[in-house]
Amino acid sequence: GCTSTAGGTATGSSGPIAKEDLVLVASVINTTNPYFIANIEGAKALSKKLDIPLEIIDSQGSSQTEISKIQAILAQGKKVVMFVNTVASSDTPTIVDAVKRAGGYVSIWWNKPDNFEPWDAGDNFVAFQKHAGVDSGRCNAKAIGDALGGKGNVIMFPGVEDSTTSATRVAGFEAEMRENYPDIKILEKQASNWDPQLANQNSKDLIAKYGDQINGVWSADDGMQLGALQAFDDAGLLNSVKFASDGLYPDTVKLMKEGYGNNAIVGETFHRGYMASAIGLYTAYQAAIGEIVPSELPKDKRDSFFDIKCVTPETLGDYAKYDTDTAAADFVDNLVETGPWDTEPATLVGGGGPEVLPKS
Amino acid sequence: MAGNSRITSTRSVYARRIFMVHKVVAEQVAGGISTTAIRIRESGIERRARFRGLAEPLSLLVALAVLIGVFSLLNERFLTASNLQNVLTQSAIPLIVAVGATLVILLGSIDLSVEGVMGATGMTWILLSANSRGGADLGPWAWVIALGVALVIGVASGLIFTALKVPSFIVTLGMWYVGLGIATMLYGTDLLPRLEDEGLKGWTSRISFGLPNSFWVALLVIGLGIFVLRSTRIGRVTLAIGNSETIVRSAGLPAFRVKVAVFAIAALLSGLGGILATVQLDIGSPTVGSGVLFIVIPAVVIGGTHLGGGKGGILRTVLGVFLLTILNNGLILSGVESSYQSAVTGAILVAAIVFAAWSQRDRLQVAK
Amino acid sequence: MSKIDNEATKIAVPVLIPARGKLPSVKRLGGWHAIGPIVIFLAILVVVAILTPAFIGGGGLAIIASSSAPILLLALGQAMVLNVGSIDLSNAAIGLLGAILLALTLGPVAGLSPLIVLLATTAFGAVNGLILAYAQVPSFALTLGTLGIFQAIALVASGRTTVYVSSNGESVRSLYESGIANVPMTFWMGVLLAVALWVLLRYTRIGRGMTAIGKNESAAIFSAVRTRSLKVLAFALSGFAAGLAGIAIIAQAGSASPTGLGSDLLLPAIAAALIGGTSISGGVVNPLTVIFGALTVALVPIATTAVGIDAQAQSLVYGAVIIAVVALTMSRNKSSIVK
Amino acid sequence: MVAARQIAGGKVNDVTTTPAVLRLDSVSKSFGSNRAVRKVSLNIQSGEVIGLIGENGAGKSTLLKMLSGNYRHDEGTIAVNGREVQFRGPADALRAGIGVVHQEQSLFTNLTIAENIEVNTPMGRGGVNRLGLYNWRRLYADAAQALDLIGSHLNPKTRVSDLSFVDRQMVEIARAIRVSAASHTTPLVILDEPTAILERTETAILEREISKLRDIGSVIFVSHRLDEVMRICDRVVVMRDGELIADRPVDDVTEEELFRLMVGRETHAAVRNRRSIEATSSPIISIHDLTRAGSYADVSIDAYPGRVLAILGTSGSGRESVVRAVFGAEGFDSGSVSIAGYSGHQLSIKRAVDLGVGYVPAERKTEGMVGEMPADQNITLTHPGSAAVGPFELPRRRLSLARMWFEKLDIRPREPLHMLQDFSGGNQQKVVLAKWLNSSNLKALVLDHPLRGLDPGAAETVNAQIRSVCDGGTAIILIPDTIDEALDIADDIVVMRDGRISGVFDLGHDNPATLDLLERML
Ligand SMILES: Nc1ncnc2c1ncn2[C@@H]1O[C@H](COP(=O)(O)OP(=O)(O)OP(=O)(O)O)[C@@H](O)[C@H]1O
Ligand SMILES: Nc1ncnc2c1ncn2[C@@H]1O[C@H](COP(=O)(O)OP(=O)(O)OP(=O)(O)O)[C@@H](O)[C@H]1O
Ligand SMILES: [Mg+2]
Ligand SMILES: [Mg+2]
Repeated sequence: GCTSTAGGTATGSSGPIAKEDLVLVASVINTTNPYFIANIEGAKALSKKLDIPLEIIDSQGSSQTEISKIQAILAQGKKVVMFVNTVASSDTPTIVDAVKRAGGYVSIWWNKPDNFEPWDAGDNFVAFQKHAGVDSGRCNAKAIGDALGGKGNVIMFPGVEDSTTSATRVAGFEAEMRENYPDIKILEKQASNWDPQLANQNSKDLIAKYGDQINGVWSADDGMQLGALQAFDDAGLLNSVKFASDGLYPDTVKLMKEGYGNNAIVGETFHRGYMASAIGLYTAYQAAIGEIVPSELPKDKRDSFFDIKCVTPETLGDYAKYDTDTAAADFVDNLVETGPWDTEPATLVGGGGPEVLPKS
Repeated sequence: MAGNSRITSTRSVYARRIFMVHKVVAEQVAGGISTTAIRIRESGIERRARFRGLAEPLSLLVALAVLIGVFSLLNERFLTASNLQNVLTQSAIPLIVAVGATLVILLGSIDLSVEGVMGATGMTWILLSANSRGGADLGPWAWVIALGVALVIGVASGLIFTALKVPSFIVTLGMWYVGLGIATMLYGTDLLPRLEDEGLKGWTSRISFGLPNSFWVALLVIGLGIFVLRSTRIGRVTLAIGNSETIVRSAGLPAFRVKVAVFAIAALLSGLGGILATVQLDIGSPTVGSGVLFIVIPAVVIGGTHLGGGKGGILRTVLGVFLLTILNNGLILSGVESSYQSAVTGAILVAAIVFAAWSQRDRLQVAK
Repeated sequence: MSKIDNEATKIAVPVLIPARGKLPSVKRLGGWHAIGPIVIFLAILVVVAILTPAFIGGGGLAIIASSSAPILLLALGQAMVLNVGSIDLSNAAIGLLGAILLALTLGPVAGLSPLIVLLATTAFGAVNGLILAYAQVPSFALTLGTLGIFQAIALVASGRTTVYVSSNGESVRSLYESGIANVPMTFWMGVLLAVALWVLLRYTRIGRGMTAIGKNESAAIFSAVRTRSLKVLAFALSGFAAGLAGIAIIAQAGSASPTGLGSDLLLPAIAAALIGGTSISGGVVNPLTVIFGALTVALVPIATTAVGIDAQAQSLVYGAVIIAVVALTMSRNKSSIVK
Repeated sequence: MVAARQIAGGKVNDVTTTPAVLRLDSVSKSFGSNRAVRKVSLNIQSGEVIGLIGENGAGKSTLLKMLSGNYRHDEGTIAVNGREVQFRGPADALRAGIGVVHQEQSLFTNLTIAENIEVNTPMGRGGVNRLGLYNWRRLYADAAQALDLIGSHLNPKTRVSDLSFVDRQMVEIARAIRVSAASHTTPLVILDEPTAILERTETAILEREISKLRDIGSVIFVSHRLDEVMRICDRVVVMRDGELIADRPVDDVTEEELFRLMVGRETHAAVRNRRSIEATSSPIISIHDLTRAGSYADVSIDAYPGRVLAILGTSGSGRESVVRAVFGAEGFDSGSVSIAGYSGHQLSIKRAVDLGVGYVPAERKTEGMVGEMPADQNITLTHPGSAAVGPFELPRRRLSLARMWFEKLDIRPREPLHMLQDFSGGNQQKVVLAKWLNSSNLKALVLDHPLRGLDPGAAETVNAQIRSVCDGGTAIILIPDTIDEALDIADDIVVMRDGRISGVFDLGHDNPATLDLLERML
C-alpha cells in the first residue's frame, strides 16, 4: 500500500538528546577548495573540543551525491548534529526534511531558497547562516574605488551564474560603484564558475580585448582571483591594476603582505571556513542538547548574517592571528564560551529573511 | 545415376564452353586492355584521393577564415599580435592533450580521463617541485615522477581496456575519478601549493621567437605526434586497428601492445598538459584540467577524425582546437554574454558537422 | 496469410528442435549479462550490510532507490539511444531544462504543466533524432553541440537563478513524498518505464526494428525497417525519459537551477546503462537490468560514505568501483572487440 | 611432379624423398562438441597448386585457419619443410612461410597498398626498422616488387579504399606471397575462396596469376566453382563433414565426380522449360530510360511475372546500381521505375517493399542479414505483420512460421532460434530468401549474386527455390555470378556494358551462345 517515504518515519523529534548519542556531520561541496578544507578543519576542532565523533561528507559538487550521502548517514539511526554547505539552494528542503525525519539537527550555510525559513520547518532546522553577499561586494567595490581614486575601468568575474552567493556579491559591488563611484566604469562581467583556470583564461581574453584600459579586477572569490592575478602578471600589467575579492585565502594574505605586484590586492572581505562550520555545528549542537530551543529564538538568530570584515593592506595585520596553527582550536574555545552568535570576528550583525538586493 | 546423365553432360558442355571463353578473356585481358585501363583508372584515383585528402581540412580552413574575418570586423583588437599570442597560449594545452586524444580516437576508442590525469600529474609535480608548502624539491625528478604517475594511469587504462575488454568509455570515465581522487589525496588539507621557482612562473605565456613557450611545446608535441602516426609502427597499427581490429589480429599484428601504448601516450600528454596548466596557473589544484576535455573531444570531432576510428589525423585536430579557441576568444572579444557562449559554441559545432556531412548524405549511409 | 499459418502449425510439431544438451541455468535466465547487474548490486549491498548493519535497517534501501530515480530515468532513455547504436550526451541537460520549465509553469498552468514539459522534452529529443537521421551526423558530436544549447537555454530560462515552484506543487511533490514499500513514486515511475520499454523491445515490431538497427543498421535499411523514424523515436524516448527525470527532480527538490540537482547526471546515467548490461555499440539492452545499473550507480557513493571511507579517497574508490562493476557485468558476447 | 599417394585409413603414405612443404598428420579441431576437422592428413609439395573443395561448413576454412595460426589444432601434427610446428598465432605461421588470403577480405582500407602488403614483414627486415620506424621509400619499393611478382602494376601509394575488388584481391595475394620476406623460404600461399566475390570476367586475371604462383611457391586454393578448380589446380582434395574424403589429380576426375564427392549425391539440376511472355500479362517492374550520371544511362527493362530476367555485365557495367535503384536503395537522375503500376521519382526501400519488391543483396553479411539476431527474427523482420497482432509480436507464431520456412527451404540445422551468424553461408542465404518469401504480397524479387559463396549443392537448393517462387507468379530479376547460371535459369537475358544495354535476349526464341553474350559484356 501507499505509505510515506524517503528514509525512516517522520518523527520531527524535539527534546534534548544525550551527548553520547550524538554524531557531528559536516557536509562540504568538495575537498579541493581551501574554503571547504577550512570547513573540515573547524568541524574537527569542534569535534575534539566537544569530544563527539565527526563524519565528513564530500558532495563532489553534486546535489544528488550530497543528498544521498546525508541520507546514508541518517539511515544508520545516528542522532546527527549537522552542518551543510549546500551545493545548491534547492537542496535545502530535502536535506532539512531528511534530518527532521531522523530526529537530528541541522544548520545550513550559504544557500537556501528565499521562502524556506527555519521557523516554518520546525526545530530540527536550527538555523540558516551566511555572510551577506551584498556587503561583501560593497566592501570590495570601496577598496577598488578608493585605490583607483574614483576613476577607471573595472572587469568582474562572478562565480557560477545561478549562484545566489555570487549574485548577491555582484549586486553589492555594482550598487556601491553606481552609488559612490560614478566615474568608475564596469567594462564587462565574465562568469568564471568559481574556477581559477577559467578566470585565468577569461582574464587573458579580456586583457586582449581591453589592454591597459583595465584598472581594476573584481572576483567573486579568491580562487578565481588567483587565476586572474597570474594572467595579469603574465601580461606584465600587474603593477598598474588593482584587485579585490572575497575570502582572503591564506595565499591572498601572503600576497597582500608581500605587496605583490605593487600592492595589487587592495581589498578583501574576510571569512574563514572553520568559523562557519564551527558556528553552524555548535548552533545545531546547542539545540540538540536542549541548550537552546530554536522556536523560542528571535528570527534573526535563525536566519542570520554574520559580520563582514573589509580587509585592506593596512588592516591585514589584525587578521594574522586567524591563520595560525591553533587558530581553529582557539576560535572553537571562544565559541563555546561566548555562544554561536557573538564570537569575534564572526559576530551576528542582523538578518532575518532573504538578503535585500540594492535597487539598480 | 542413369537418369542424371543427360544433365551432367549438359553441365560439362557448359563447363567446357566457359573454359574456352575464359581463355579468350584471359588473353584479351593479359594483352592490351588491362594496362591502359588500369593506368587511366589509377591516375583518376590518385587525383580523387589527393583532392579528398585536402577537401575536409580545406573546409575547416575556410570556416576558420570566416570566423577570423567576422571577429576582426567585430573588434579591431582581435587581429593584434598580442591577442593572437594569447590565442596560441590558450590553445597550447588543449593541443598537447588533443594529440593524444586523436590517437585514442583513431583507435576507435575514447579517453575521458584527461582531466583526472591532468590533476594527478599536476599535483604530483608541484608538490615535488619548489612550492610554497615546502617539502621536497626534486627538480627534474619531479617531472619524471609526475609523468610516471600519468604513465601508470595510462597503462592501467590500456590494460583494463584490452585485457578485461571493458569499453574505453567506462575505463577512462573511471580513471577520471581515480586521477581526481589521487590529486585530492595528494592535495590533502593543506594550503594551496604555489610555485616558488621564479624562472618557471609565467613561463608558459612568455614569448620566445615570436611565439609563447607553451605553444612551442605544443608544436613539438604535434610534430612528434604526426611523426608517430605517419612513420612508426605504433601509429600505423593504430590506424589499422581503427579500420578493423579483427584483421589486425588475424594478421598477427601487436594489437594489444599498441592499444596499451596509445593509452599510455595519451595519458603522458595529458600529464604534460597538467604540468603546464599548473605552471600557467602558478598554483597546484586537483581540478587544474577542468574544461579541457570539452575542448579536446569536440576539437577532434570537428577536425573530422571519425569517432569510429581509422580515419582522421592530427593536423585536422589542430585546426579543430584553433577553431574552438578562436571561437571562445572571439565571442568574448565581441562581447557575447557568458550565458550564451555555450549555446553559440554548441550551435557552431552542430552547424559544422552538419555542413561537413551534408554532401556525403546517402540513404544507405549509417550514422552512429 | 492463413495458408501459411496452417502450414506452420502442421510442420511445427515434428520439427521441434531437439534439445542441444541442457543449457546451464544461468543461460536459461538470459545469461550472465542479464543477471550480472542484479548479482553485483546485491553483492555490494551485502558488503555494506555487513559493515554497517544499521544502514540497511534504517531504510537504506529506500534511500538508494529514491536517489537512483533520476539516474534510472535518464539511463533508460540513454539505453534506448545506445540500443540504436547512438549516444545522447544532451539528455541530462534536457532533463534539467524540463525541471526548470516545470518549476516555471506549474504555477501558471498547474496540472497541464507536466504534460507541456513532457511534450517539450520529447520534442527536444526528437530534434536531436531528426538532425541525426536526416543530416546523418555522428550522435556523439551532435548531442555534444545540442548539450551546449540546452544548457544555455536552461540558464536563460531560469533567469540565472534557482526557480522555485510558486504554487500547485503538491501533486508533483507527492511523487517523492508518497510511495510504495517506503520507496518514492519517482523510483516506481522509473520501474514502470523500464517495464514498458522492456515490452516495447521484446514484444513489438518497433522494438525489434530498433534492435536490428543497433545490431546491423545496413541490414535493417535493406529489410525495410524504418530506420530513420525509429532513430528519431529512440531520441524522442530519451527526451521523454529526461522529462520524467525533470519531474522527479522537482518532486524531490521543489525547485530547479541550471547547476543544481540533476546537473551532473549525464555520466552516472551512462554508467548506469552500461552497468545494466547495455552494449555501448548498440543492439543489446535490457531495461529491467538497467534498473539495477542505476541502483548500483546510486549505491556506490552512498556505500563509500556509509562504510566510512575517507572523504578525500571517495572519488578514487568511486572510479575504481565503476570500472570493476562494468568489467564484471558487461556483455562481451556481442563481439570480442570492444571500442 | 606429384608423387603417387593413396589414402588408407586417413594416413598418407608418402613415397617422395624430399620433405613436403607442408605435411599434415591426423589434424583435428573441435568447437565444443562440433568436430569441425577430423583427422585430416595431407602433403603438399613445392610448386603444387592444390584445390580444396567441400560443402559449406565442411571445415575448409577451419583447416586453413589452423595453418595460418588463427586456430590451434587439437590433435595431430603439422610439419612445414620437414619441421614440426606449433603455431601460437598468425605471426608464427608467417615466419614459417605461410601466407593467407582469407575468405573475408582482410585489407586495411584506410592504409596504402604498400602498407597492406608489407604489414607482415617483421620489423628490421623490410621498410620498418627494428625500432618500428618506417622507411617509406623502402616500403614502396618492396611492395612494388611484390606486386611485380604477380604482374600487377598498381601504385603502392594508392589507398586500398580506392581499389576495385579484383585489385584488392591482387593486393591480398601480393601480401600472402610476401611471407617469403619473413621466412626466406618459398611461400605456401593459402587462398580461401578468393574468387567468390568477383565477377567471372575478373577472375580470369586472378586465375592467370594463381597459376603463375606455382613458380614462386605452393598454393592451396579453395573455391566452390568446380570448373575453376579444374582449370587452375594440379590436385583436388575434397572435404566432407570435417573429413578429407578424396585426394585426386585433376586429370583423374570430372566435375560431376567432384560434385558427387562433395555433396554425397548426384546433381538434381533439371533443364528448365522456358516460357514466352504471355500476351495478356503486363510487366510488374518497368524501368524506362533510367539514367544516373557516371553509372548508367537510358536503361529500359521490363520484368514479367513468372519469368526470370537475368542481367549480365562486368563489374563496371552498372547493373548493380540499376537493380538497387529498383529497390529504392540508390537514387537515379532521370527516367522512371514503375512497380505494379506505381511510378514515382523518389522511390524508397520502404515504398518498394510495400509495393511487393524483395531484394537479396550481394553483401549478405552486411546488408542482407542481422547476424546477431536469431534466424526466426530475421525472417519476420521485413514483414513483421506475419507474426504480429497490431504492434505486438507473437513469438510462438514467429517460431512456427520460421520452422515452416526451415522445412520448406531445407535450412540446416533446424534451429530457428540460433543466431543467424552461426549458420553457414548457404543456410544464411536461404534465411535471407525466406525473409522475402514470407511476404504475402511478393510481386518481384531482385537477386544480386544469390549464389555467392554457396557450395554447388546449396546453390542447387537455392536455385530450385528461386524457380518455384518464379513459378508462383513472381517476377525475378537476377544478377547471376556466371553466364552459365543465367543460361541455366533465366527466361530473359539483358546484357549491360559501360552503363548501357548492349543486348536483350528472350530465351524463348533466342539461343545466344556464351561467346555472344560475353562479347556484348566486354
Ligand atoms: N568459430 C567457430 N566456432 C564454432 N564453430 C565453428 C567456428 N568456425 C567453424 N566452426 C564449425 O566448423 C565447421 C567447419 O566450418 P568451416 O568454416 O571450416 O567450413 P568451410 O568448409 O570453410 O565452409 P565454407 O565453404 O562455407 O567456407 C562448421 O560446421 C562449424 O560448425
Ligand atoms: N561463432 C560461431 N559459433 C558457432 N558456429 C559458427 C560460428 N561461426 C561460424 N559457425 C559455423 O561455421 C560454419 C561455416 O561458417 P562460415 O562463416 O565459414 O560460413 P560459410 O559457409 O563459409 O559462408 P560463406 O560461404 O558465405 O563464406 C557454419 O556452419 C556455422 O554454423
Ligand atoms: Mg570457409
Ligand atoms: Mg564459405
